[in-house]
Amino acid sequence: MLLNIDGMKPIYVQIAEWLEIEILHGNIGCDEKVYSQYQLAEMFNINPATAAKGLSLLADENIIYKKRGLGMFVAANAKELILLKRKDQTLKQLLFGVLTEAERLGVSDEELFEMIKALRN
Amino acid sequence: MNTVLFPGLLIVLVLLLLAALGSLTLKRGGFPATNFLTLKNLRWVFAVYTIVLLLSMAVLYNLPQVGFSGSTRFPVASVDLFGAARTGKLEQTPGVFAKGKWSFDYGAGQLEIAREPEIMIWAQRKDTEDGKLEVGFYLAKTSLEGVDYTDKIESPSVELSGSRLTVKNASHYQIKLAKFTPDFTVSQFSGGASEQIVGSSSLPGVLFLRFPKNVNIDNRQSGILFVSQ
Amino acid sequence: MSLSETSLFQVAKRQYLYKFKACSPLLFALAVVQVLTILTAQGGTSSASTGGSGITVSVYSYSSNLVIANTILWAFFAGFICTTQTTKSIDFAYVSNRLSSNISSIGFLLTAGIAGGVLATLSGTLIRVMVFFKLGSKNIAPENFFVPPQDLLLGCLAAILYITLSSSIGYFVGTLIQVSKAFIVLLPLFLVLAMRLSLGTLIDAVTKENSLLLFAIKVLAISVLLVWSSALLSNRLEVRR
Amino acid sequence: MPVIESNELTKTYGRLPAINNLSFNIKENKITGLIGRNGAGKTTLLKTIAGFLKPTSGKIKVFSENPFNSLKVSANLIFIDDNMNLALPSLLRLVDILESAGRFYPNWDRELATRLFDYFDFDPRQRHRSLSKGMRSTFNMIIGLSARCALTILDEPTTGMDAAVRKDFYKALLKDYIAYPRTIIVSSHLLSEIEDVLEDILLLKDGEKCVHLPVSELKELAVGLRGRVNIINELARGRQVYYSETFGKDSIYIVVKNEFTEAALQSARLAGVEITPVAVDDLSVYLTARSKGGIDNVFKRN
Repeated sequence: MLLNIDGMKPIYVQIAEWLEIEILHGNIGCDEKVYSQYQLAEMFNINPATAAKGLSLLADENIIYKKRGLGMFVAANAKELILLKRKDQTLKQLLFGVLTEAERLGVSDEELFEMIKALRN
Repeated sequence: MNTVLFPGLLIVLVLLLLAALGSLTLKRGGFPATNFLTLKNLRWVFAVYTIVLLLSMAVLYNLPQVGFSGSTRFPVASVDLFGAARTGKLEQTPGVFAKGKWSFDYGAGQLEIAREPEIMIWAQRKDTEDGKLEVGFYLAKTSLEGVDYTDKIESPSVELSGSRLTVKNASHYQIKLAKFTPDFTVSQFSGGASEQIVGSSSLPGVLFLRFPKNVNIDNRQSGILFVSQ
Repeated sequence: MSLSETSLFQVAKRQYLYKFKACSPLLFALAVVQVLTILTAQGGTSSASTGGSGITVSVYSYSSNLVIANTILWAFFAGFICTTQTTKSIDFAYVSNRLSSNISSIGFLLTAGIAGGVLATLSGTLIRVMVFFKLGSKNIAPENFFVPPQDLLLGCLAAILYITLSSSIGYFVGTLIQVSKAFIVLLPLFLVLAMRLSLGTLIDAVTKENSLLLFAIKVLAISVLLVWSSALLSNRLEVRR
Repeated sequence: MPVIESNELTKTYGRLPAINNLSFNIKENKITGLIGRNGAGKTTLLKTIAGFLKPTSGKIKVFSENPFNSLKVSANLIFIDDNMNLALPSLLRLVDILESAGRFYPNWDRELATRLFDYFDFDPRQRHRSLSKGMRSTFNMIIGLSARCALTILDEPTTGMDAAVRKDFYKALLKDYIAYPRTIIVSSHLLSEIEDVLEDILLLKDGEKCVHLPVSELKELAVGLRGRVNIINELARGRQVYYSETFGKDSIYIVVKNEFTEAALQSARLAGVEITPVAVDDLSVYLTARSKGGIDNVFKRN
């Protein structure tokens, strides 16, 4: 697995996003143990401190929780939290980009809807 | 070879060698390794050399201790072989011995002596007419640089044919002798002053001829010295 | 990671053993110098001849003096080499400080010096055996031919002491030059000056000492002084690499 | 307790200062990248840490000791650089070198050394001197990793290595670090390569400390703004600009210290400003540049 496809994004953010996708896809279920910072570091060839930062990012958002001496585990409502966050942040940001570009090109909202519909099919 | 120049040259040679080795070793990266100059080979050279020395020590102490050349420390004062010959008292002088003796029957009359130019002959007229020519080759202990080589001196050949006595040198020969001196590391502490080279004859031998009273030898011939009566 | 503890002795010991690999060219040079000297000295170090009435007599005189002298030269060179940046950086490739580097170098030089002294003295036996087989016993003066073992021992001891002295001088000179390159010029000047003054007396005090014990004391005192000063001087030197 | 404490450290060669008044601490078990341009004083600093050089003034402590002449420091430190070949007797074969290095370091991992040695296809009978530059660096790295010293210093470890070996090297470094955490300092001028492996960066400029930060913070230290000159100038007012470059008629790209609020950035975006993160290696170039315009200024003749 290679990271850094989007070189501009900090690696720990990329790690967090990768873990979110793993959780969303159900590769790591609820209350299951998440990869440790060292496993992540080995997997992605990054410094363990960076991996730890990615994990703490998720912990801050309560997507994962810490069990003393055992490691990090996926929260029961992890999927919902991720979906919520993604809708709220990621999707919004992408939309913002789309809207800015649309404005620059003078594309109306109706036209945009049409484009979305066309893509859906 | 000059005795001072030679060690000097050798030391200079070794200095040059060390300097060459040094410049190689001092170069960054150290001693150049080639196919031969490997750690293993260098150690082998050193080990073989050490073993050869140890072996030679073992060999040295197992060499037979006999058959060596004469001693360097014979306690004779310088023998005046010439003086003894001149007075005809060779036989009586201590330290002088005959290396070769010849005796020929010779009646009377003129005796002709044929000799090689470098041979000097002492001649003495006997008091009797015993009809015998007696020739002797006399030596005293002879040494060079303290090494006794008396044993290696060969007698000339003496022959009588008719009225002619022929004296010939032994064919030209060379004597090579070796002596060993203690290393300075030993002599510095062994206290002994370096050995004095003891005196010896300056001549490698004297040929002495005794002839009957009734025999005549041409006394004008050079190289033949007559013992005064 | 927890820190590992080492003692000066341990490090110096490892370095000392390592030196026998890293500095083996010096031991090789010792063997080469001695073999060359033996081969060239094998014809006799001095000779005298006399001729007349058909005979030529030559006497060749043998000893290991030249081998020992050249080994002393080698020792100076070895001491010098041990102080160069090349050798020092070999020490500092791994665990080392200046003291351990000095101790291991001195240990190496002492060991190599002992080997050199013993070999130089033993070279006398090789020369004797070679002459024996070349000339035969009847042409060899028996005196000093069979070296008494105690003389061999005495010779070894004295040679080792001379070699030790020489290598400590080399070590000291090398260290001075490492401290400042100016000594390359200054040292010969000092030497000339010292010759004018009383260096001769000092040399005589060593080379003309007849008691082995006093000789050993003098040589060791001078060597310790030189090596100790070298260690003090080099303790502040930086390692270039 | 920091592994390295440097306090107003200065090292001069003659009159030229190689390190100037440098103060920093390096904590235990971190991989720190020592980054700087050629002549920034990286090697001098590392050699002072290793105890080869003596500080002209100021203090340096490694494992709470002055490293100069400290056996404790030397026993727990390995310094690997490009000149390693000068310190390895050329008489020794590669196996001999590994064998002898192993004797000096108590934590030496013989198995790791052999495995790496075989992986990189070294011939045991080869001499260090006959290796190519890249192979030499690879071999030195084997020593540096296998010694497993509490402080491992790698000065430009990848010189001459090809891309594949470099990748392997960083992987090996990281794996061994994860298995046996220790303090590692890697100096390089190629930050993009080692960035991922690093935890901290110490950036040197002309012998002085430029920044000493975790990589992730350095990544967020600055932001790149591209847009109309007047808008950008307005945004940059009163802020530290690390770099600027003009394009076309009315376009400018600047790298500026990121002290913007999310709202401010949002409104900037609406005003048509393109906002991009700045790659760490670009930023380090800007930070250590002698003039803001870079090489372009040389060719700009008004």
